[in-house]
Order: sequence, then C-alpha cells, then structure tokens
Amino acid sequence: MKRTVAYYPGCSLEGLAEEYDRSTRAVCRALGLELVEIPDWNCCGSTPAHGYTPLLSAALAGRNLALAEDAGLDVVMTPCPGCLKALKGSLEKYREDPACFQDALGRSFDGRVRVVSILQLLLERIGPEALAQAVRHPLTGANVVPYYGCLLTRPASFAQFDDPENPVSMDRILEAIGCTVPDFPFKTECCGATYGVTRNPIVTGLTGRILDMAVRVGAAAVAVACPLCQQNLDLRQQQVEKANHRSFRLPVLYITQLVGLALGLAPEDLGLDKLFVSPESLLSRIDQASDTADSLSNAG
Amino acid sequence: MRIGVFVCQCGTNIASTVDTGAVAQRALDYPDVVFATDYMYTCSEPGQQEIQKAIAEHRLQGVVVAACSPRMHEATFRRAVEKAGLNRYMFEMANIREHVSWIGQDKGANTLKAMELVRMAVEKLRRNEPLFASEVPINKRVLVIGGGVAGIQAALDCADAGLDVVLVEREQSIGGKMAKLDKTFPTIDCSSCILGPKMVDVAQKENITLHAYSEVEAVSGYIGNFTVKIRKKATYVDWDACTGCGLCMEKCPSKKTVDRFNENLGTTSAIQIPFPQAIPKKARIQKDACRYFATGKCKVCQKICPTNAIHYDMEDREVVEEVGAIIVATGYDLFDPAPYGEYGAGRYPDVITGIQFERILSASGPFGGHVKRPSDGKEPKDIVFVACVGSRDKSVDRPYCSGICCMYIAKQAILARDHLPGVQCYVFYMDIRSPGKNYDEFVRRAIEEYGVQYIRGRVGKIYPRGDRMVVQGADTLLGAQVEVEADLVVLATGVESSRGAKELAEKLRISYDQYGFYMESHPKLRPVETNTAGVYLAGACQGPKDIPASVAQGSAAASKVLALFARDTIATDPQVAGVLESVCIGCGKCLSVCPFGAIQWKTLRDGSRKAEVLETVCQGCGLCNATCPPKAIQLKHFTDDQILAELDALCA
Amino acid sequence: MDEKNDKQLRIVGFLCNWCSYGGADTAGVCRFKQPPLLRIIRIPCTGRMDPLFVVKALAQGADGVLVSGCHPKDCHYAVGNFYARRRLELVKRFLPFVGLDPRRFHYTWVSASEGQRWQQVVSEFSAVIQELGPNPGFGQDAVTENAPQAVSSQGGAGDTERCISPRSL
Amino acid sequence: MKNGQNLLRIQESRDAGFVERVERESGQRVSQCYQCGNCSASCAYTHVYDFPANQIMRLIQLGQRDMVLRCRSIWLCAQCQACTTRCPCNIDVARVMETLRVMAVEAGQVSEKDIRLFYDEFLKSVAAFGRVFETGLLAAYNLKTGKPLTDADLAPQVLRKGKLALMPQRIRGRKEVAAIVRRFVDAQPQR
Ligand SMILES: Cc1cc2nc3c(=O)[nH]c(=O)nc-3n(C[C@H](O)[C@H](O)[C@H](O)COP(=O)(O)OP(=O)(O)OC[C@H]3O[C@@H](n4cnc5c(N)ncnc54)[C@H](O)[C@@H]3O)c2cc1C
Ligand SMILES: Cc1cc2nc3c(=O)[nH]c(=O)nc-3n(C[C@H](O)[C@H](O)[C@H](O)COP(=O)(O)OP(=O)(O)OC[C@H]3O[C@@H](n4cnc5c(N)ncnc54)[C@H](O)[C@@H]3O)c2cc1C
Ligand code: SF4
Ligand code: SF4
Ligand code: SF4
Ligand code: SF4
Ligand code: SF4
Ligand code: SF4
Ligand code: SF4
Ligand code: SF4
Repeated sequence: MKRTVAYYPGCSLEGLAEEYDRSTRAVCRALGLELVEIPDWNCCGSTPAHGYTPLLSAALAGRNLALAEDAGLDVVMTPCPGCLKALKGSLEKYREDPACFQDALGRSFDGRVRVVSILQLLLERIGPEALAQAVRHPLTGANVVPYYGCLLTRPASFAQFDDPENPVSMDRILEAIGCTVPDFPFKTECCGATYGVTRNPIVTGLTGRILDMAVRVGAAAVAVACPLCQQNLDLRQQQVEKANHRSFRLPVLYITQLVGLALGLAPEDLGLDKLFVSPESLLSRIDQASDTADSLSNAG
Repeated sequence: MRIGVFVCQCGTNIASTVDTGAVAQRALDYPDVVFATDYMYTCSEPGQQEIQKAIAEHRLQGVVVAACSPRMHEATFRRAVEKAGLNRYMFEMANIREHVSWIGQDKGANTLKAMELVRMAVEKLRRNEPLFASEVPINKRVLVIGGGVAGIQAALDCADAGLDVVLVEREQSIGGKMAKLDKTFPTIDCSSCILGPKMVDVAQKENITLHAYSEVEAVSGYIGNFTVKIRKKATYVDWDACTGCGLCMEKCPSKKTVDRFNENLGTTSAIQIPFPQAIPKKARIQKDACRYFATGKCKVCQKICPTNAIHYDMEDREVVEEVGAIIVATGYDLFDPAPYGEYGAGRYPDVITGIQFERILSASGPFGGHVKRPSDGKEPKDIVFVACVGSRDKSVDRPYCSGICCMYIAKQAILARDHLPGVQCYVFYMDIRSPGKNYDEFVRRAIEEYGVQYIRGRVGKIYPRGDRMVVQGADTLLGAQVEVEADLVVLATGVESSRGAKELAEKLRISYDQYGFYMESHPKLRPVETNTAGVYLAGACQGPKDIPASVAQGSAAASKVLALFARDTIATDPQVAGVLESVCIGCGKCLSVCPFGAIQWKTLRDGSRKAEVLETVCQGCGLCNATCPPKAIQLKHFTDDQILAELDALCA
Repeated sequence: MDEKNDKQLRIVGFLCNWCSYGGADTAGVCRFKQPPLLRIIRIPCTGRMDPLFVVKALAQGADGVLVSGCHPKDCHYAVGNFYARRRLELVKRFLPFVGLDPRRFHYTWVSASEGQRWQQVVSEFSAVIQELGPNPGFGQDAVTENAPQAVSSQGGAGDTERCISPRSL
Repeated sequence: MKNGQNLLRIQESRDAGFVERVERESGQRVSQCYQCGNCSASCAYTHVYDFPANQIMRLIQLGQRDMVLRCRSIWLCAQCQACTTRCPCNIDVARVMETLRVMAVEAGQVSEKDIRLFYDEFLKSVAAFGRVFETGLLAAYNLKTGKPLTDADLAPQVLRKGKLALMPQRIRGRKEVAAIVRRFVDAQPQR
C-alpha cells in the first residue's frame, strides 16, 4: 500500500481549527504516514454551495480531487467531515454524470481517487493494535467521550464507514490510547452545525444538551473529529454556559490531539494552547494516573 | 376416426351473430367429420341426449361441440360422451360464444371465425387419444411438522378422526411461541391454561407419535405415499428412561446457562427441562454449556439420575416415517432489533422485546411474574411500547405488517397495569391494526379503561439519561417532537419467517414468498393448500397470524387431510406428461425444470438413463414438454402434435 | 363461403387455461367488443409454450402471435410463467434474424378477472397487426430491429418476479 | 397545522406537478412517505421549524407548493442526516429539504433571508480568494444583517489565541474557482 496520502485540510483548518491541522500532521508524521498537501487547494464550498445546488458544491470540491489526481495520488484524506461530505458528494456527482460534472468543473477528471477521514485513515492504515503499540504515554484514567457529530458517518450509504447510529471507530482509537470510553448516547446528535453565526440560540441549546450528557456520563473531556463541532463545543462553550445558566468547563480536544498526547508528541506540535477551554484538568488527571501507575509498578 | 360436430345456437346468444347452420354445414367438409348439426341448447338434457343418440347412430368416435367456453361446460359434455361409451377425452370444444358471438357484431366475420375454431377443434380431436385416470392407494398417516398451536390443533383434529399422526418438533418441547406467552388477547385468558391441556392431549393420544428435538431431513414420494426421513437429535438423555423428575437440573453445577426459553432474561442449568409444562417433559443436556463435554469432568447428573437416563455418548438417530399427507406448521420467528442502532436494543438492558416482556409477565418467567426491569430489578413507573419495530419498514426489508403486535402491545399494557396499578404506559404507533372480532374494543379498553397513552408517531431515538431511558419520538397529530422518560422500553418486534423455512420448503417442494413465508395455492380460495398435492399449511408459517387464525388453519388443514383420506385411493388426472423412452436422450433438463419434482430417473436394462414421470405427482403444466430438446416428453392431451395441428388448421 | 381463401388477417393466441383464457371469457361475458382477428389455442400454462410454436405460426403465415398467461406471481403452477417470460423474450429477440418483424409477436399477462384489460390487449394488438398488414413470410418483412413495442398495455411483461421457487430457476 | 392555517382548500392551492418535480429533482420518492413521523422525531430542529419535516413531506404530497417553498424549516435544516438515516421508507429527507431550498431560491421565495445572505457572502469570499476568509465573511455578514455584534463576545478570545487570520489566503487558481462559482450563481435570479 502506498504510504503517501493526499491531504486536504480545508479552510477551517487554516483558521479556527489550526490545531486540528497541526495535530493531524504531527500524528501522521509520527505514525509514518506521509501527507502531501494538495497544491493550491480551494474551498470545498461547504453548506452554502450545496444550498445553491449540489452541482456547484461538487464542482468546487471536485477541483481539489482533480488536483490530487494530477499529483498522482489516489487517496485523499481530509480531517473535516464537512469537506469529506463535499468531496464524497463530488465523486457521486461525477459517477452520476461525468460529462455534466466536467462541464461544471471546467477541467478533466477521472474519478479514480478515494476520499477518507482521518479516523478511517488511522484505522485502515495503522489499526488499533499497532496504534496501541506506538503509545508511549497511555491516557490511562481519562474518561473521554467520543463525539462524532452528525456528518461523519451519515448517511450510511454515503459515508460507507462505521455505523450511522452507534459509530465505534473513535471509541476504538480512544481505547487504543488507553482512555476509558463511557457509553455516550449523543455520539451523532447534531450540535447546531453552521448555525453558530446565523442562529446562535439554536446552537447554544443543542450544544448545551450534548455537553450536559457528556457530564452526566462522567466525561473528563470530549474527543471530536470535526472543526465545526469543536468550535461549537469549545469556542462557544462560554456562550452555552451563559445561555444555560450553568458551568461545564469541559475540555474539547481533537482526536488527533489526544492521539498525539498518547504518542508522546510535544504539546506545541499539537496546538493544545489553542483550545479555549483549557485541557489542564484532563492532563493533570492523566499525569496523576500514570504517576500512580508508575509508582505501583516501581513498588512491584 | 368418425367425428360428429354440434354447433350450439345458445338460444340467440350465438345464433344472432353467427350463422350456426353454415358452420355445421362447413364442418362436414373437414376430414373425418361424418355428422354435423346445429342445436338450440346443446347443454340441456335433450341436447345431451341428441349427442348420445348421434354417437350411437353414426358410430362416432369423437365429438366436437362448438358452444360456450370449455371452462363452463367441458365437464358436462365429457360426462355425456362417456355415458354414450366414448372415452371422455375424445371430446373437444370450440368456444364460439365468449370468444366469438359476444365480442363482435359482424356476422360474416364471426361465422368465418367460428368455422375456423371448429376446424381447429376437429384437427386436435383427430389426434386425441383415450386417457384413463389411474387410482393410487393412500397411506392414511399424516405428518405434522412443527408443534406450535397450529400444529398441535392439526395433529389433535387428525388424531380425533382416528388417523395415525406423526408430529415432528424441532425444539425440546412442543408449544411453540404460545407456550411462552403469559395471557392472550382479546380475552386475556392464561396461555398455558388453554394450551396446556392440548399439549397433554398430544402426549396422551395413542395415535400420535411425537418426535421432539427432531428435524425433517428429507422427503420423497408424492401425495398418498410420502417417505420422510427424520433426524432425532442427540439429547444425551434416554427419554424412555427419563421421568422428568428434575433432580439433575437441581444438582447440575453449570447454572449459568443462558435460558433460551426465557428469552435470555435468566439462566438455567446445562441439563434442562425448558419449562414445567413441557411436553415431552424430558431432560436434555445442552452440550455447549455442559462441563463434562468441555472438560471431561463432572458427570453429576449421571450420578444423581435415579433412572440412569444419562448417556454422554448418545448420537443423532434417523427414523423413517411413511405418510400420505403432510401438514406444515413451522410458525415464525421474531425480528432481531439490532439493526435499529438508534433504539439501543442489546446495548441497554432496559430496552427489551415484546416476547421478553411476555416472559417477564409470566408467573413461570424469570421474575416469577413480578414486573421488574432487567437492569436493576426495580419496578418500572413508566413503560413505553414502540410499535412496528422491524415491520412496515422498507429500510430493514420488512415492508409488511406483522399483524399481531398492535394487539399484543395493548394486551401487555393492560397486563402491566394489572400487575402494577401505578405504572403509566405509553404506546408509540403509526396505525392501530385491530380488525378481529372484539379486537378494536380491546384496544379501546386499553385506552379508555386502563389509561394507556397512545402517541401517534414513530420513535427516533432511545437513550439513557440517569437510570431511565428517554424515548424521543414524534406526535404527528400534534405536529411536535415529544419525549417520554421511561424505566422500561418494550420494542414490538415484528414477525419474520421461521429460521430454516426455505430449506424445509425445498425439501417439501413448496414455494415461499420473498420473505420466506410459504405460499398457499390461492390466497383466498385455497388458503391451506400448497401447489404440491398432499402438502398443507397451517399457522404463521404462511404469514403473520394470531392464535385464533392459527388454530382455525390447523383445523382447516386437518379437514383437508381428512377429505383426502376419506377415500382409499385417489384418481389422478391423466392429462400428465409422459416420456417416449426411445427418444429421450437422458439430458435431465425436464428434471430440473419441473416445479413439482414429478420426474425421476429410470435406468433401462441396457444401463441407459431415461426420464420417468410420476403420474400422480405431475400437475400437467407442460414446462418439461416445452423444455425437452428432442421433445421426448409430451404432455398428454396437449402434445406438440395436437397444438401444431390446431395451428396448421388455422394457417395452412 | 370458404374461410381458407379469405384474405382476412389472423392472429393466433396462446392462452393459459387458468388466467388469460378466463380473462378472455370474462371479456366475452361482459360483451366487450373486440376485432375478430384472434383465434385462441388453449394451453395449460404459458410454461407449455414452446418458442417453436411462435416461429411456426409466423412461418406458416399467421399475421400475429399473442401469448398471454397469469401475472408473474399468480401462476397456477408457481413458476411456469417465469420460464415462459424468459423463453418468449428470447423469441422476440430472435425474430429479426429470420426476417420477421418482432412486432408481430406480443406476450403479456392478463388475469381471469381482467376482461377490460383483455379487450384492450386484443384491440391494441389487432391494430398493430392491421397496420403491419398481411405477413409476407420469412425474410420478407420490413424488419425494424429494436422497434418499440407498439402495444402499450404490456404491463405484466415488465413486472418483477416476486414468486420464488424452491428450486433454482 | 402551525401558522394558524387550519383550513386548507386543497384544490385551490394545489400545484399538481409539484410532487413530481420535487421527486425528479431530489431523486427521492416523496410520495412513498407514509407519515410515520420519524424524521420529525429525529430532527434536532423540529422545535424551531414552522412545519416539522413530516408535514413538509405531507404538504409536498398535497402539492402545496407555495406553502412549502415559503416555509422556514427548509432554511433551518442543518443537513444533519438524522431523518435520512432513519426514514423507514428509505427517503433521503435531507436531500429533499436541500432540493426545496434550491427551488425556493429559483422561485424567489426565500423566507430566511439572513441565512441566504450568509451563503451569498460565503460564496463571494470563496470566489474572491479561492478559500473562505472567515474574518472578512463574519464582518460582511454582520454589516449586512445590521447585527454588528454577532459573536462580538468571541472576538477578543479568538484574537488572543491568534486564531483569526487578518489577511485572506489567496490561492493561485482563484480565477478558476471564481469561474466555477459564477457558472452557477449568475444563473440564479436575484433576490
Ligand atoms: C410477544 C407476543 C405476544 C403474543 N400474544 C398473542 C396473544 O395474546 N394472542 C394471540 O392470539 N396471539 C398472540 N401472539 C401470536 C402467537 O404467538 C402466534 O399467533 C402463534 O404462536 C402462531 O402459532 P404457530 O403454531 O403458527 O407458530 P409457532 O408458535 O411459532 O410454532 C411453530 C413451531 O414449529 C416449530 N418448528 C419450526 N420450524 C420447524 C422445523 N423445521 N421442524 C420442526 N419444527 C419446527 C417451532 O419450534 C415451533 O414449536 C403473540 C406473539 C408475540 C410475539
Ligand atoms: C364493499 C365490500 C368489499 C369487499 N371486498 C372484499 C375483497 O376485496 N376481498 C375480500 O377478501 N373480501 C371482501 N369483502 C368481504 C367479503 O364480502 C366477505 O368476506 C365474504 O363475502 C364473506 O363470505 P360469507 O360466505 O361468510 O358471507 P356472505 O357473502 O354474506 O354469504 C352468506 C350467504 O348466506 C345467505 N343467508 C343468510 N342468512 C340465511 C338464512 N337464514 N338462511 C339461508 N341463507 C342465508 C345469504 O343470503 C348469503 O348468500 C368485501 C365486503 C364489502 C362489503
Ligand atoms: S434425566 Fe434423570 S434426573 Fe434428570 S429429569 Fe430425567 S429422570 Fe430426572
Ligand atoms: S455433566 Fe453437564 S449437564 Fe450433567 S451435571 Fe455436569 S455440567 Fe450439568
Ligand atoms: S400489527 Fe401494528 S404494530 Fe404490528 S406491524 Fe402491524 S401496525 Fe405495526
Ligand atoms: S372498520 Fe374497516 S375501514 Fe375502519 S379501520 Fe376497520 S377495517 Fe379499516
Ligand atoms: S407437466 Fe409440469 S408437473 Fe408434469 S412433469 Fe412436466 S413439468 Fe412436471
Ligand atoms: S428433457 Fe427430454 S430428453 Fe432430457 S431427460 Fe427429459 S425427457 Fe429425456
Ligand atoms: S437533515 Fe435537516 S430535516 Fe433532517 S434531521 Fe437534520 S436538520 Fe432535520
Ligand atoms: S421518516 Fe420518512 S416516512 Fe416517516 S414521515 Fe419522515 S419522510 Fe415520511
């Protein structure tokens, strides 16, 4: 299997989600996966393009796939589920009607590439066993709930990865790096998605519900794989707290940041300082746990 | 051949638009026709006598009647010519009423068409041969496969009529699903009180041979004479010796065995009698749970058994039964709700299925009839029922209605309230289907007298919050999303075809629909027959059905068998396929197409292999005839020769 | 009057005994008027249909051949019409190769209660044959390959097979 | 029904071809919806919709084109796919909602103008730079909706973390991207 993978960060990862970008690159590097950023990639169009017409979205996203193809790469990985959906939608539109698609795109395209998420890449190319072996600092003692968001595995026919109602890919990764994963019933509930800006009260309501459930099941942190989810849960957590009249102070980390920590990568390389809710509480717990573990094993 | 032609006027029905006289006149020109006439009402008594008279007078060897549809009077005229001494198959009809006089006004064209039809009939008749029905003796024993309530009813009815019955049940005890039920709608009588006596009857009837924990391996033969191979699976207990005392169960150290009879809600011993009322009440060792089989040590049951019934070296045994008819009553299975990830069945202990709740309600169930939730044994305060789980749902390939769940939900809600008067029940439903006698009244009682809250809408998601479950659904009557917090959620899982139904169908050569339910001969008029003669259906194996309908079908199937067995022999329709051995090349194509398994191999003295038709099994469809490359196999009365003769008469 | 020399067009119909023959009867009982071109041969099941019958009929000068049986899941013999459909589909594709216009052959499904449908099938097919005119014989027809089926009431022919036989089909 | 529309003279407001059009453009068999309500049960936005998802499906079946295209729900749908995942009739409800949005734009019947505006600004940003310029997008949106304080509380934090770019990323192929956007957006009628 080719180790090189085309990398499509997407606009969010250049801005508000830059730590996702950083940690993704760092983790892949550490695990021996070579990411090649698609040269001169453009915005996938996100929901607005889709709102105009799916073909616009397909064309905007499609340019990136064409560029990846030109670069001779056959697997495109994007950490952002929104981009993932747009890229997969693009392939679908191409398959439906190649000619119409190429007209919209304005260049030629073969449709040879495959698009995967970072979770899928980690599970397919590394696997939980190998990942567990690569761990240097297991996050033992950390109760982390996986929050997949609504887009990553749905609709099933489209995602063709994991279970749409009770996905487990992130659970498996978290377990591989030593976390305790409580049953989290809101793995795929919608957090409010793009309405942070336009319909803020909706977001504070939905996000509040998710954070509340995370606290109820005893989470010390939430693992996410989506920049929009992360924004709503982390950046907007204060807004959510204000709207719901309560305090959560729940760190929300990208799965890549957690994996990076377990692999023993430097916090700067993972952009931990970019989080709004400080992960300090989580990190200290892990330290304590590993200290106890250390002392136990020393004693033994 | 000397042929007579009778053209019927049918009063004016035919005569007004067909010149019947001219048709008769013209018929005289056709080969072999020695007599032709037209007549006012040929089917009337005098009309028939006219035919008989002509047969005698003109020494006719064959008769053509041009009249109405053969579907109307073919049998009448066949009887008439037979009475006059002809073979009943030396007769043909030309349909000049339904297919001519009634559909066209142009007398010229009609008359011409009638002439041609008569000519076709004459040409066919010239190639007809006398056919004779054969009589085969009937073996008056009946096999019933499946010992649920439908099979039990069928077996008892047959036994009451004095027949020898062989009952094969796959499980250790008969009783089927009904044995697991607590009470039954719409009367709320106790299931084991009404089923128990019937089960005991089965055990006590001398003319019922029960093979429990057995399966049908192979079926051969045909109506009146089937040979059935039955595999009696090893129980490791000699049932002739076992008295059902239950000592072994008490002492067996392997107590953590999943209790399948209690739908996995409790545990039992490795050696077990599934429930106190089991028939036969005999013990069986569940091999995969037994310590002796795993480790070679234990043998506690063998030591304790007062009758030395335990034999660890027992093996499956085969028995052969000869019967004349078969009733299939293999029932149904229940949908596994795992595909509904959003409902969390299997993940959350307090999300259970309807049949599990039935066990919880039952006094002989895992909780002794106390309504508790499985997770922590607490009494529930709120119970939510979810209808149509695995029914009416294309996304899980179950588009059909299961027919029973609306009713059992209402029943279970009523019973839950009877057990725990403080409990509040909610039902999420799409439609309430309760068309039986007193059924809708029953549902109304749940709503009106028992205060069960019916909410019209499906459930989107079920998830835990604290130690309760949140049921998130819709009330489409309100146009709102609704949430109900519950201690226990009961999924009304739908009915699906019995595991192994298709394999059994193949052994029996009966058909099934795309969901594995067996197909009846006609959905309205032959509901318990199959297209394979001598094989009948009863109960939920044909489609979702409640107890009253299953029992009715059990009795109906029994009455079909009794009707068949009322005679000592059966006459077979001689319009069947036959093989010209000298032409048959032994290719086997006919064997593979025959839907009824009516063709078998026969080895000639020279060692060559030829097809042979079992005349009693052949239904006369003619598929083999159309398939046979050298045309060695011919459907009598519809041979290639005869059909082509009709064609020639028309075109040449 | 000699029917043999008459120049009237003729359609040969092969109808299964259980459904379509009954449907034709029903149409008659209801007095649904139909063109007089059709001559019906009764067979037990469309599964009895030898493709040869179709070819022979057309070769011998029949102007059209109509085959009709039970609806796919209604076959009296469970699967007969399923075989028929496969075979007759082949015939249809074969006709152009022997120079016969495939429009001269039509097969469909009509149940015993569908008198009206039968009337429509017969009327439409008769119209097609009238339009094509007398059968000129092998190789003489102006063959239109892939000619669209001129009869619209073909309903059943495309119906999906839902009846599953216990034997491999 | 919400909106106080408790009398519907079905034929008066019926657009007979509407179901077919929605079905054709969405590729979904809306006419197969049997009103189970699962979409509404599953949708996280039902509480803010004017018509719950199942009623949208019902209105389509009844050919109530105007009521559907003018409703707010279609603009509030977040495309979260919960409905699509659970519909027992295999209807991609999210796809239907999206199709209705496109049809509403074509018909000039957009109800939630600010959401539409956000989309427009987003695409403008993409057309200009090839990638979205989040800061500029937010500023433009706030300015045009007359709600200059949207998310103002977040700005200082974001700036402190150095997360908001002050300059847009311009890609080399931005002309090509702009051309793609223009092919579609110019074809739409103006609001
Ligand atoms: C939760 C629940 C509650 C219900 N409550 C009611 C009620 O209150 N009132 C009511 O009228 N109905 C009720 N029903 C429906 C009722 O269970 C059925 O109508 C009835 O059991 C059907 O009987 P049957 O004999 O056809 O099938 P089954 O009861 O399924 O019996 C079939 C038998 O055949 C055996 N078998 C299967 N395959 C083979 C094989 N290959 N060889 C040998 N044996 C085989 C099985 O082991 C079984 O013993 C309820 C159903 C459920 C699920
Ligand atoms: C509008 C309508 C549509 C229907 N469509 C369907 C359908 O599509 N499919 C379906 O399965 N079912 C259908 N049904 C139901 C169907 O009609 C019945 O299931 C069926 O007719 C019942 O048959 P039966 O023999 O029990 O009763 P009936 O048909 O009522 O026959 C009873 C007979 O007994 C005679 N009789 C009554 N009292 C006496 C007496 N004292 N002495 C002597 N003779 C007596 C009556 O005159 C009558 O001839 C329909 C019913 C209706 C009303
Ligand atoms: S096997 Fe022996 S101990 Fe067990 S029930 Fe039978 S007789 Fe009793
Ligand atoms: S031998 Fe097996 S069945 Fe018998 S007592 Fe031991 S564990 Fe139980
Ligand atoms: S009987 Fe009622 S609950 Fe069962 S499938 Fe039919 S409608 Fe649904
Ligand atoms: S009474 Fe008739 S129409 Fe009404 S629900 Fe019952 S079956 Fe349907
Ligand atoms: S006529 Fe039909 S049933 Fe009889 S042998 Fe031939 S295929 Fe079988
Ligand atoms: S298909 Fe014909 S030739 Fe072949 S085995 Fe059967 S009868 Fe003989
Ligand atoms: S896709 Fe839209 S309609 Fe469907 S559940 Fe999500 S928000 Fe609701
Ligand atoms: S879930 Fe599907 S079938 Fe049910 S109401 Fe919604 S669209 Fe209709």
